[in-house]
Amino acid sequence: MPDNPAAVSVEARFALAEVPFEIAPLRQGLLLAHAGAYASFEGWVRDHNEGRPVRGLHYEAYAALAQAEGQRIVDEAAARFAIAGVHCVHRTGELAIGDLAVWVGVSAGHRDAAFAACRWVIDEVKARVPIWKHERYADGDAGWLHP
Amino acid sequence: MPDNPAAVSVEARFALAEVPFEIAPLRQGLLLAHAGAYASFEGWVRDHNEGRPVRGLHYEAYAALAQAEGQRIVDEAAARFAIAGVHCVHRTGELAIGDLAVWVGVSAGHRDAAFAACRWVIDEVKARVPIWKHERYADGDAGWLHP
Amino acid sequence: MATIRLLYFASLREAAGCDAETVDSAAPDLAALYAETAARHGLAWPRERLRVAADGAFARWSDPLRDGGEVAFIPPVSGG
Amino acid sequence: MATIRLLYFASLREAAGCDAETVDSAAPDLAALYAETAARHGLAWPRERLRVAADGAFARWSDPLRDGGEVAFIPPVSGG
Repeated sequence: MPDNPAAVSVEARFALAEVPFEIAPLRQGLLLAHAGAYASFEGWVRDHNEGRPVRGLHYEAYAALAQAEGQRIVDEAAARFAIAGVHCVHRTGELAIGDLAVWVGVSAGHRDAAFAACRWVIDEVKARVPIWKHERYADGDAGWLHP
Repeated sequence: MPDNPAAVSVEARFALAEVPFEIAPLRQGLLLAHAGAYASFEGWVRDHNEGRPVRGLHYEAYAALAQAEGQRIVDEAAARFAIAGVHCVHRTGELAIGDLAVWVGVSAGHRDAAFAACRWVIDEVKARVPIWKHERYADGDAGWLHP
Repeated sequence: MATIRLLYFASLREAAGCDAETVDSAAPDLAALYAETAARHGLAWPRERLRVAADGAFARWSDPLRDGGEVAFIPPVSGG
Repeated sequence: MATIRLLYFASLREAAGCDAETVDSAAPDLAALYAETAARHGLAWPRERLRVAADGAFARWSDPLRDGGEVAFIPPVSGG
């Protein structure tokens, strides 16, 4: 039994993006008249990782499974939390320092659910969605991250 | 002793806005090369509150004290959490359904601190900053909210 | 005797019928100043539910009045 | 005997030297298929650190092979 009886009407979307995407129209799509709270998370490409200077990276995805598993995550979020909408987009391909890698937006009646669902979605995406990060370091080294 | 030794260099800003404001340039100001995580919260005017249809509202502030207390909150956040930047803007004056009432943005090296600081700031702002909400209901009634 | 600028906000402003006024008071502290003010305007808020600010910063009810100072009684806030 | 399309990603793709290949296998389940594949390509990952997907959905290592199916061995992910 889901915690959120309105889950059937929750907008829940996950997408992969091969090129940079705009957050503004996605956020706009979550701006619903009955939702008073919106929480978002963005992951950006940093100039370092665990002390090593990073020049750039790319994300490789098993696209069909990543799409299916990502959609499963946002659908689960819609059932678990009292939210109005949830949307997550993850980049693939080549990214530069400062580029947006992943975005999660959640709208809800109240901030507790918005924060909790947003945090849950990014945690699950990082744990479950088959996407892999390949980093190139300033010293010329490069490699796959497999935590 | 603050948890965050880099707190002195954290961008921490609080502002009141008498008219609608754009989030995009404020978010951009938090997009720092060493920050990989960004969490934000937005409070919007809902079409109802505790079951009553709402037509609109206004926020009244004790502006001098609200500014000082809001700035104290973001400065405290900068000292408590390992963040790169924190910024909060709260509207005053007349707002319509769907208008943005408050925004908090936090950038950090990692998502734990970004989420925790963002949540802490909005909670503290709601508890401590001298701003009052006056709601007008669809039935013609109106009143101050003093929780 | 201290001359004080009193500020009122939200429902306190409506109850007082003005957003600010200048009063002379011999009250020994801000708590006594509120008691005087509440009696004069018929304010219904018990002091325990309010905070007090003096000269633009939160203050203690036991703080003395500062001649020429600005004082605000702060009802429960509802921003956010 | 089943004909299987194997997909490789990230460091497994680099270790296998290809992103996909078609193999015939008599392995009774996906665990045995991985053992065969790891031996053939010299893959260093112990199976316990991987997940497995079949036909675009996560699967169990004990699942049998489906003739004509698509299988991927999933190294630890690092999105986000």
